[in-house]
Amino acid sequence: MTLLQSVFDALLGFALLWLAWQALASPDLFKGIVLFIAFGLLMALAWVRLDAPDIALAEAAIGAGLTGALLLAALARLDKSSWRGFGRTPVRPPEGNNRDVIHPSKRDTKSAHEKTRKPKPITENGKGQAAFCGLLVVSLSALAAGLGYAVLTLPSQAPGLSDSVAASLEASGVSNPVTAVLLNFRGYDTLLELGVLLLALFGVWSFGVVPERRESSPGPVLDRLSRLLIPWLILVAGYLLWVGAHAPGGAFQAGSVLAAAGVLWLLTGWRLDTRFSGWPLRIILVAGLGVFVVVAVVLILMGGRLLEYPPSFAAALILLIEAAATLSIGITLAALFLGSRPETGPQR
Amino acid sequence: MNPAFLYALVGVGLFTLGLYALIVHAHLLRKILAINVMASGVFLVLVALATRTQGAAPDPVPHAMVITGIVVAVSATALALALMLRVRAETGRAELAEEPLE
Amino acid sequence: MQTFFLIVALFLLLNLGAGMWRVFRGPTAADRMLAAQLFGTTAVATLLLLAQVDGNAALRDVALVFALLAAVTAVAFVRRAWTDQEADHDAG
Amino acid sequence: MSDIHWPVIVILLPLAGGVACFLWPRRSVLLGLLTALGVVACVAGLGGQVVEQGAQRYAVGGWGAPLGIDLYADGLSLLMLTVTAVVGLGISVYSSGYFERARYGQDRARHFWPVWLFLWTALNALFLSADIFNLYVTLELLGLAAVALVALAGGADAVSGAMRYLLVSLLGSLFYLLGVALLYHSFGSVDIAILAQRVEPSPAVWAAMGLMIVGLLLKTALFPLHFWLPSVHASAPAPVSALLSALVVKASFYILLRLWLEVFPFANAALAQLLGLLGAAAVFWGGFQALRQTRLKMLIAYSTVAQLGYLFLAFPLASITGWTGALYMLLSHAAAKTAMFMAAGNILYFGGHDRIADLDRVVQRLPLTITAFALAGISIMGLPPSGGFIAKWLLLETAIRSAQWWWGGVLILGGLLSAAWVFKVVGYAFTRSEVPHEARAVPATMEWTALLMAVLAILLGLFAPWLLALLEIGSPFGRENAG
Amino acid sequence: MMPADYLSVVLLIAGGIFFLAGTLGLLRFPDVYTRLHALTKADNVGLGLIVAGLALHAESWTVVGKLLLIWLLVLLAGASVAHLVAAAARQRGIKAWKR
Repeated sequence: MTLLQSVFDALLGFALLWLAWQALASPDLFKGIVLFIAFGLLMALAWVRLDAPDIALAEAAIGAGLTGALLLAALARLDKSSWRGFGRTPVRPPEGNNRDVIHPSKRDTKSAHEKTRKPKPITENGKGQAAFCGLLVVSLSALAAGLGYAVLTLPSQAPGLSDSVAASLEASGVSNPVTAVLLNFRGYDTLLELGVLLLALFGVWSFGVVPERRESSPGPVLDRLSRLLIPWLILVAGYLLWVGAHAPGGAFQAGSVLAAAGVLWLLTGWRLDTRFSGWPLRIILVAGLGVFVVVAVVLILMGGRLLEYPPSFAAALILLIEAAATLSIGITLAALFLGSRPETGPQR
Repeated sequence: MNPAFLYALVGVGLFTLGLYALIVHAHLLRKILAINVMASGVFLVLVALATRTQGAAPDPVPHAMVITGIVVAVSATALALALMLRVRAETGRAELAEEPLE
Repeated sequence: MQTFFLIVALFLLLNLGAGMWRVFRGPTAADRMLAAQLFGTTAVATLLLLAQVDGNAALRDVALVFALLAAVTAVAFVRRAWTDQEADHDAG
Repeated sequence: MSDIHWPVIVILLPLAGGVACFLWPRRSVLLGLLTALGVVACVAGLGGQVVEQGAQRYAVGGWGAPLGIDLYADGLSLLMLTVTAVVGLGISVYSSGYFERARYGQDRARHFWPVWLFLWTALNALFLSADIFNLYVTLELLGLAAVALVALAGGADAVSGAMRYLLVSLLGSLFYLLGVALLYHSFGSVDIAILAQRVEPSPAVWAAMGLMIVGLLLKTALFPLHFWLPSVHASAPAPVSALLSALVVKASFYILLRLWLEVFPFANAALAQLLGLLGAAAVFWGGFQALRQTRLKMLIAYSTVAQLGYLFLAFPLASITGWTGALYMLLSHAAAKTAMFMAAGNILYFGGHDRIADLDRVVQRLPLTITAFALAGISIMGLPPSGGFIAKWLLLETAIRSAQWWWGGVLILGGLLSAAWVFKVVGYAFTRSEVPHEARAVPATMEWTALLMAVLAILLGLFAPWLLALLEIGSPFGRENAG
Repeated sequence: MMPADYLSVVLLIAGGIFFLAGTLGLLRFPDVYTRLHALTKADNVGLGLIVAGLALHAESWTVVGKLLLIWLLVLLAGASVAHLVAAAARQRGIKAWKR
């Protein structure tokens, strides 16, 4: 049994390294992405073997699912010549040192994932290039060896926080220790992290409005598939949110599954009605962070510290925050997949 | 060998592999993949070492950190991909120009 | 019995390794994507087996998420990446 | 007053402001300016609290380290918060002019405010955090915000710069995070104070130290890891360049300093000497390159590389006076560099270009701006009575006292290099050139904020005793004999 | 071992064989359409058999229900995706293999 497990682990570890290498070295970008998706799948298995089902869920939804969809969509857009030069006119560059903007018409029209040559090293001249690569390989091997040595010399008893977490679990309001850490003990990290997610969206939206993509008609099969799958995705998201209090699951996993529903919906050609893409959408996007901040402020006004939940309310407050966060995470990730700000209706 | 250390070493391997690819490849999409592989490596080290005490339940704190990390990574990836498309739109290439070596 | 489950899981993992060849070989993007689909299903089966080995019910939830998400990635492929323009990476 | 949770408010206020700007884009300028004023007031409140009661530790969620996350405010963090607040207010006022009517349409202004306020949140959270994993999250928040702001400029240079910056920033964060992982698994905590008690040298700790220092140096852009900085800082919109140079690179330096002082006190002298040498190399390389540039913003960006070098001279000197000198350098550079980038922004706004050779008697048209540039130059050169002078004086004093006079030589030569390029620019501002200007009127707010920041850089020399006393609260650099 | 165990062993082995067949089909068949066949038929049946084998060991009916649900979802997704890929391939003019 243990031997078998070791074989399983060794095989998995080897497969991870090999897949990562192939994904990064493949001359065809599309192949690289597919291999990367497979890599994410195996990562999820590794999390399972490491007794981390919470992370396996997150990886299954994000690492193997959403990131893959994001990468595929980006790759597709790399080729769309129609997409170029959107947003602003390059007639007058906004900063003085941008004089030599290449105008859209002059851009070469090569396709993005033509076999992009051999992986192209930084230096151009052949000899220097070989020397550079050699030096790089040697120094990175040294780095890996050093890090490996450092890892192996760690004491075999982990001086972690398991005991403190177990001791305070009672007062945290949930019985899944990972959720307790995420939403209560280290809830402040989570608050900032929702900020990071929202910020990524601000950034993507600030890059300009992309002309609407003509989505071809989904056809009966895709239509049926999405009609069947989307309710299940939403249901599973709700289930993960609910179950997160006492078993693996929680807001991030639920949010990413919800995002998958959104992505599927977008892929069938559905778009948010312009009436809702202004205020209503924005409100939902900030709901997770907003509820978190409001709870924090109310608790402070009631005399507590930042995010210090009274034990009797802790469960309810955590569920409230998680529910809002799930919604926001789901919609934000779906909006990130869309890639740019949906056009709003007639300017308000 | 304790599987914890095995996976931690795989994590170190992924980290260096990603670093190599990040430096060597010019195409931005590959660089973004490389960053993601590196992040997976770091997460693997963080979680694997938490299980190294034989027979004890794993430490949940690194698990929570990694979930935080995964969400940060996907946010950064989304931003990077959008930016890559902007670079492509502005320069016609999905690569960064060589840094002028002065 | 647990050992047997693990053997089957190991067998599936090896199987998955063999399928990798199709990802490399192509020749069309669809072949690669199909192989990735096979990985998804294999991973689902492996997870269900591991759930039984470890007695960890949460792994079935992971399998459930896998099953749902694999479809989304595949649809993203058909609808986005594999549209008319990039015939060039179907060649080899 | 004393029981108000200032540390929390200082973090949550800009966050809420950013969200508000996102929800009401039409009101974003007003909301942004109000938030900026509010944050300044709150930092003052926190300052009062720290001055009155000494260093503050705040257990988020009431759990306390190691289980929970602690916030910690001492003299050092207070000083960083204050710099951020002052520069931040200046940048907010400047941006309200710059983005509103400039070539940036209405749309761009809307995107600026939420991201900028999130960046401010990240900075405040970073300076207050006592938890190395929480610091990682703030670093990512900071990095993504900075990247989004750089890309606001549009155009090939800015977008490529932003992309390069994003990759560098993520790479640095991952190095840092791997270090965090090793430290956590060595000592079972991510709280700086607890780590400081438990830490003892081991291969894992050395590895963590190496990873974290390299990651943070990459973000701080110490020579030779500065390769990404000039193009990014030069291609960003002017107020963004200002805040990148003045604040963002300093944030990773701040983390490095904290770790160096508390978690890695056993780091040996050779490493400190190496950092000092790299700092010296940065001073010369940055100064030399600045002199060679033909674009004003590029010149200022290279000067940032040089000025960052000074900060690292404190490592081999390793005494309280030395650290204080470096901190004072950071402070005055923040004010002076903000003023310089604002001045450059004004010139660009006015003339449509920033070619130094074609400045064409711009002094007649923008006297306030050129005054601001010259005053900021005085501080950068380190002439009395500016803040830069005090900083260099403190560093020089330590160098001589610890019999390492050669570091003093670096200070003086670096000052001469700066003087050379400042005079070059000011000289061209008085000279006639072939190419006429586009001559667009520069909003008065933009000129005045530039001037005010420059005056502040000079006045910092006069406030020195007061600020130095502030820095000693909670003795972040250890007691006198610790150096 | 209980009789149910024997049955479950048989089911699991059969499932494994179907997965193997699917992989072999993926590797050996000549074009994308035939490979689609091999794959979707084989791995769905394979998963079905494994689910059946595991269901015999399930501790409760909810677990059986969840196992079935997973299988049905994979079945649905697999069939639809196969159809979509085939349609897309035909639209792109990828020729079907002829003997």
